[in-house]
Amino acid sequence: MKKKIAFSLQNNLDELETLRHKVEQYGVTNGLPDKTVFELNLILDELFTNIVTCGYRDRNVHWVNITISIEKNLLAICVEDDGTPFNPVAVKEPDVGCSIEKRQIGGLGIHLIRHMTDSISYRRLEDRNVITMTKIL
Amino acid sequence: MKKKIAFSLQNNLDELETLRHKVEQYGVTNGLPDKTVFELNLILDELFTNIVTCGYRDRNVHWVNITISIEKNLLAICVEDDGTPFNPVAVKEPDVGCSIEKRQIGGLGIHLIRHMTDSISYRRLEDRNVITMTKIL
Amino acid sequence: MEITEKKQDSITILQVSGRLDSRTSTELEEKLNQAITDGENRLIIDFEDLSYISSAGLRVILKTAKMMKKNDGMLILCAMQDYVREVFEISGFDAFLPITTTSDDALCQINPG
Amino acid sequence: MEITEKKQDSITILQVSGRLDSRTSTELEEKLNQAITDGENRLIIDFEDLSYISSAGLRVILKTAKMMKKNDGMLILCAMQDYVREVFEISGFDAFLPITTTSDDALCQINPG
Ligand SMILES: Nc1ncnc2c1ncn2[C@@H]1O[C@H](COP(=O)(O)OP(=O)(O)O)[C@@H](O)[C@H]1O
Ligand SMILES: Nc1ncnc2c1ncn2[C@@H]1O[C@H](COP(=O)(O)OP(=O)(O)O)[C@@H](O)[C@H]1O
Repeated sequence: MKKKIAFSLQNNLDELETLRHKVEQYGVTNGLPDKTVFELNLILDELFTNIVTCGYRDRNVHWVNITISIEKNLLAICVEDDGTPFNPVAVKEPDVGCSIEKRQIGGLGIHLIRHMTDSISYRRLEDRNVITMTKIL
Repeated sequence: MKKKIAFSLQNNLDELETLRHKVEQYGVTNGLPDKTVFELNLILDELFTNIVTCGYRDRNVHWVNITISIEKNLLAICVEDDGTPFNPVAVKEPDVGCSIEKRQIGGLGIHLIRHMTDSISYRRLEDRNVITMTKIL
Repeated sequence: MEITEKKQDSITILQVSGRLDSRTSTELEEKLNQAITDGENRLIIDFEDLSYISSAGLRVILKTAKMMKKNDGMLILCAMQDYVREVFEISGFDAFLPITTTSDDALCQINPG
Repeated sequence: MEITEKKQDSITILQVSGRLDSRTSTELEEKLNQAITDGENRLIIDFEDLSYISSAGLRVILKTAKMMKKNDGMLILCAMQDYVREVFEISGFDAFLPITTTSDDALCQINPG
């Protein structure tokens, strides 16, 4: 069993297809339930999409590094990018209980990640953002 | 004397040239010191650049509305956009006193705005971000 | 993602299949804006064959729901798969958006009588 | 923004004029990256004719300064106009970057002896 994978994506939304294939493959190899595969894909999609759309101030190609591993009943997920410093842990929760008129368009990406993981931590290492998450299987 | 102007810029960095011309013209019309014109341009540039680079999740054309006015010795500046909800007042100050090795690349835009204005306030009105600033002349 | 448009009992139904994410959401947004511009103020989105949705998809749905509300119109979503539905629930969208189990239920609700 | 490259006492001097902002900073970044790739580890940037700088410009300068530092190199900025200098000071860059009044001062400092 291949319990750990590491891969890199370019800062381009088309890479979401690569992400999807990697995650699905990982799910099959490790016999993960469909629901876990769906959520793992969503967590990584949200972080990756944010990095691509908000993280860079130049027009260069950048690489986002992703690793996924399983240790006992814990899924460990790590996303690393060289974009502008950004700490998702510090982001305020959106109000998801209000009327449609008051409901804000946006701010749901990090909200979804929080709900689908069991821990999130952030470090800035040299000039890189490193986000580590765990999810109980 | 034309103490108030209002104009709109498309979400495209090339509009920084339009911004510059508007601000310089306004400075000449109202006899503002060069330093004020420089700072006014910088404040608006930083907000506008952030909106263009981080504010939108689609590829459509959006308009950013800017008004500048003078009331007695107070310059009032307002920037309004229909991007994702974002409150610049809530952003943490970067550490600007550390060594070059520790110094983070990024987070300076809002820092500069804070230093060059005397008040900043943020409201979310319907689906728009409205940032109002004042600067004592 | 693929979008198929059909009319039933004079109501427009958009069947959205595949993956609705930041890569594809613009296409759905354009389609929905077009429908609203064309004067539709009752719409059903059928998610039966939607296998994936991210916050980019939610964004488009919320925008559309807000516009419909302003026009005194109605937007109903139907036939969501479990994981997709969970995303709507975590985001609290089920509080203000009618989500029905089948497209027939949606038609009944939108076209009473 | 315009960039002119010249050599003096075997030191590369980049004269940057006009406006350094989010529209133009990529061009400067490319030029600086090229210089570093070419093996330059002592560089002077002459800002005498720079009339404007935003945080996008600071970003490129900081990135370059960090790379030079790693290579045990040296980056000196010189001849800034008052308003430009103020932006560097507010950002605390004057604490770790040598900023001299004239390009001759910069040459003396980078090429002692
Ligand atoms: N990688 C990133 N770099 C910089 N800013 C980010 C990054 N990811 C998220 N953000 C900031 O966090 C905010 C909230 O993100 P999110 O919850 O995904 O919602 P949305 O992007 O829809 O507003 C963004 O609007 C942006 O200001
Ligand atoms: N209009 C905006 N929409 C969404 N997020 C924004 C916006 N403006 C700024 N931000 C967020 O605030 C952060 C800090 O902005 P700033 O101080 O200009 O520094 P930088 O953009 O260099 O990181 C950005 O990285 C982004 O996460």
